[in-house]
Amino acid sequence: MPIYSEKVMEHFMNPRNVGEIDNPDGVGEVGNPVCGDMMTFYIKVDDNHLSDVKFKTFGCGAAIAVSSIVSEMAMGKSLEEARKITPALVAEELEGLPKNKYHCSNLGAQALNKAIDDYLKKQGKEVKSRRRGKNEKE
Amino acid sequence: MPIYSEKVMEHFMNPRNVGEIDNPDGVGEVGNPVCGDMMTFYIKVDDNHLSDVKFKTFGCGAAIAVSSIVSEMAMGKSLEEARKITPALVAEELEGLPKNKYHCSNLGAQALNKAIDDYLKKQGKEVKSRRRGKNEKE
Amino acid sequence: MKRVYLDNAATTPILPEVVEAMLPYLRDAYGNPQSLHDWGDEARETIEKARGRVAALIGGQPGEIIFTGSGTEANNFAIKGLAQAQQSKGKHIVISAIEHFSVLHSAKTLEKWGFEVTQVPVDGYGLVDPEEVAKSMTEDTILVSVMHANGEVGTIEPIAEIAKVVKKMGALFHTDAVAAAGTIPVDVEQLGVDALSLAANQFYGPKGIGALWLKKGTRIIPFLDGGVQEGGRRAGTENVPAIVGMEKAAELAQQDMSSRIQRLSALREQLIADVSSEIKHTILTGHPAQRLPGNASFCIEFIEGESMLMLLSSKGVAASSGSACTSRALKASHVLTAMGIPPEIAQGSLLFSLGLNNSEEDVDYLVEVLPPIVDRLRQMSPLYAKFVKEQGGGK
Amino acid sequence: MKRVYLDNAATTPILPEVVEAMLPYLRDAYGNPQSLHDWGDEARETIEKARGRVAALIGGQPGEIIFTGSGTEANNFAIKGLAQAQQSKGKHIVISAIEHFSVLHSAKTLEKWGFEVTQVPVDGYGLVDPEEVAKSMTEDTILVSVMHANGEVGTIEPIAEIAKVVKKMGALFHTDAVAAAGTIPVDVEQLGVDALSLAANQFYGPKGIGALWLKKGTRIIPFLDGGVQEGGRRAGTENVPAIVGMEKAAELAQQDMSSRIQRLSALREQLIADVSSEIKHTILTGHPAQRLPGNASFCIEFIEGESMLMLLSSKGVAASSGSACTSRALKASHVLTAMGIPPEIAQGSLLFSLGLNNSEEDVDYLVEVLPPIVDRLRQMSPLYAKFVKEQGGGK
Ligand SMILES: Cc1ncc(COP(=O)(O)O)c(C=O)c1O
Ligand SMILES: Cc1ncc(COP(=O)(O)O)c(C=O)c1O
Repeated sequence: MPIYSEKVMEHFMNPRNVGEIDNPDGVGEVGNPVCGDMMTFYIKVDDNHLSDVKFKTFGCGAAIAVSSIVSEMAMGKSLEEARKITPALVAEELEGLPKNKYHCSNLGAQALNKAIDDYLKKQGKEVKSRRRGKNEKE
Repeated sequence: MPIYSEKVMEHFMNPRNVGEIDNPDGVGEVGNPVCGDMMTFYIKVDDNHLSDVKFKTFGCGAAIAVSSIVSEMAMGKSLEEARKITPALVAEELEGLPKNKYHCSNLGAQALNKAIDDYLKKQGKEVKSRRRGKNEKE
Repeated sequence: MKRVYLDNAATTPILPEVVEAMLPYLRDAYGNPQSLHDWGDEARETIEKARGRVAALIGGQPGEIIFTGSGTEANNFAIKGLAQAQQSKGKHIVISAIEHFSVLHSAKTLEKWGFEVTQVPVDGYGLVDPEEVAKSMTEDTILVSVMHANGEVGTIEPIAEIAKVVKKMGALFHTDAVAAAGTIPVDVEQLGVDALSLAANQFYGPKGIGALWLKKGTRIIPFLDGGVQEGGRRAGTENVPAIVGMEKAAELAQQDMSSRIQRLSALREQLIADVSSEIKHTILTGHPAQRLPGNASFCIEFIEGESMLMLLSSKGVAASSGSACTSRALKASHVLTAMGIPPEIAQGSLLFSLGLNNSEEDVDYLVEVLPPIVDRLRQMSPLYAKFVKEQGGGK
Repeated sequence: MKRVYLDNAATTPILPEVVEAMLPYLRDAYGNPQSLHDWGDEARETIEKARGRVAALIGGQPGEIIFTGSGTEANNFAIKGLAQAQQSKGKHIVISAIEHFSVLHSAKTLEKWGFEVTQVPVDGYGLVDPEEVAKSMTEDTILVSVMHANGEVGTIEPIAEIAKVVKKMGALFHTDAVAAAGTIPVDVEQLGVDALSLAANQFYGPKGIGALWLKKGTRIIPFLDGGVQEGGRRAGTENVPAIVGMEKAAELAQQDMSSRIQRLSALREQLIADVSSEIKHTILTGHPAQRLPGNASFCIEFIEGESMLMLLSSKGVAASSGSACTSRALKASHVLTAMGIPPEIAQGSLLFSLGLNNSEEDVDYLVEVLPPIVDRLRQMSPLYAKFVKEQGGGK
């Protein structure tokens, strides 16, 4: 009786969208290695939609599978839709998680949200920067 | 691993001298069924020697084997020699007894001693009786 | 020499199917259920499946079964663990006077820990009266434990009725079903208990494995402290082969229960009838009808149990006795004593417990060898001599 | 697929000779050692013979061995039973910080019962300093328990030295030798201890059987209350087949010990050398020399243990880890923590424990499959990415 569902195992063995994005539009980092898991999500946004999502994860099998499925669920979605990816949805999509691993599904959703926050913040910044004519320099 | 030695088993399976003596010269009864074991020894005395020893015993395997060996050890002995049959000697003769069965070897020696006491008491009585001329009547 | 095992109350043989079921787990499937790899996964799956089957035997849910190392451990766990978990509510415990030592002595330990224990008496059949239980309970009573069936005299207790009065008074109710589970129908729902002990070696499973069924939501303090096995409630590497053996034994017991009961009860009735008619001055102990199917327990007057066992053994027959001489402490069975049997009668205690590998022939053989043994010991017995004299004198 | 079991610290396979020795007692010789008949006599003889062999393994006397249902039970029994027996003399207990949970949590229970417990720290190798033990003891100290060897990091403690300081201070000394007995030479006389726990499933014997060796004359309060088995010190029907299994395993362990140690140590050195050279940023945990022959435990930096185990498992390799993610409670191993290993490093814990059925090929196979697994996880790891950037930046 493996502790994980087949879906978790499949995503763990073949995680989608592993990696970093050069010049990402947003980055979200949650957790820390002291607690056990750490995830970094990178996003590219095109026309208010997630045109690319990548991640790096330090952690258990669940953490890796959660990262993978969140990246897959988010890919192509509008920012508003992507915000609707809740921990419960993540766990459901993975056909369940052991009780003591639920926090991993939280982390995944949080990391994505943080990346979106980061993008929006940068957007605000960039808008502000543009006003200050800073963006043109780059 | 039987709890009893071969010697105990042999005496238990083939106890010597079981029974009563009609008109015994002495009778000794010890123990009681409430405590678990009860032994009655019957003796015949000829010329200060035990010419017959018989017993009846209610009790465990050890009690029966002890009775048997005590009767055997006592048979033919002078009263003084018979008195020297101690519980320790009985246990030794039986090639050992389980710890919690030592009291049985006590009982055997006691019963024999009581029978001798009884004989001596009766002897005294009879002497006394003779003096009162009572014995002649019987 | 013919060998007849009539001591199934001490331990039953293991059924060949049970040994077969265990073998793979003694040989190749040696994983630890806590391990995170294939060996561990397999072991985990194996014990979870077993949990379901064992639960089914007593009408419980898989999550309510906690495997233990014996019936004794299940009883220690239940009595000590439930009392400790409830001690803020009260410190009074009620047990019956005929509990197995594993309950009785656990309760004694609780007394040392500051709990108060009341023993409810039994009647001459060994029956506990639910009214007596009710009377013995106080505001402070947190736990009552009455055994389901007594292995020594066979009496089956009115557990459902006792449970009703206990629950009404708001205490927890545990039953030691070690002698009952797997032998007679036991259903925790119908019984209305909170906790129930069972052990595999009482129903043709292996030694070294028992279980505590604990009603969902019932708090208990672990007895064996350590790792997180059994949901953190019983530490120690799970005994996978033994658990599988218990599973198989439970499955077979459930499947064959009614036919087993029918067969054993018939043999028992034959044995009781024959022994009673062949041997005078024989008393049947325990309840005549409400008794375990294989249990035929007697007191044979004027003689002592151990010497009967030894002579029976010399004829190849295995039985047991509650006489003082057969106990390490040289005390007559507390069960017989609690039933009001006088000590000199209790000394003649003789228990035959029939099992699946006994036949009518075994009973016939017993009835052939027993009377001469009794005769021989009675001829040796000063008590019998007295009795005969008194009888003779009475003529 | 190749299957390589490198988790012998969790449980060892049972040797075929051991299973063979057990079979008769699972099949025909099913008697209860307490019974007064041939079946009982045989069972009693069997376990008494076994007691002698198990005692011989650790240099003890047969009468000093009390069989238990597990190593966990032996530890619960020792810690709780010795403390309770000594409590009139004092209420202070000393244990090491790296004890197995069955000692650690038993000590916690003692705290609830009003005892005081001091944990002695260990150094970076997991070694307990006898001086530290002496310092931690007071007038009130009645019991000290330090494990013989730690199964997680393999470190072997200086038990004889610790025993000396403990005995000087007049306290009892217990050692949990579950990971040591049957694996390395253990002699209670040379060690100078009062009590010692062992378990068969750590040396190719069955699960569900352990023993407490208790020096003659040492008082202990029973843990399992009930019948008079094991001299009244451990109640419950004796698990005859498992006891016989433990006997056989003990016999084989004693007989083959030096050759086993030689073989396993060589394999272990090969494994440690190869893993350390093939995988950068790998830390060997535990003492480099004073360690169990089969124990090769590491921390692999920048990645986490459970994910390594899962990928190893997909290659047929069984191992274990003390990472937080592999524990039910999501806490990193208290052993690694006590050794001062930072939590993010402890997350990369990976333990290979070699056993008798491992070969050089198994090690070669591991060294072939492990590096790509580590690589793959490091490629996924944000920590590794940071490290590489910092390294790159540092160039
Ligand atoms: C009613 C009852 N409870 C508990 C036990 C204890 O079982 P064990 O000695 O196997 O632990 C027995 C054993 O016969 C029993 O009959
Ligand atoms: C040192 C030590 N003590 C105690 C135990 C407990 O053993 P068990 O879980 O078999 O009861 C173990 C188990 O691995 C151990 O390594």
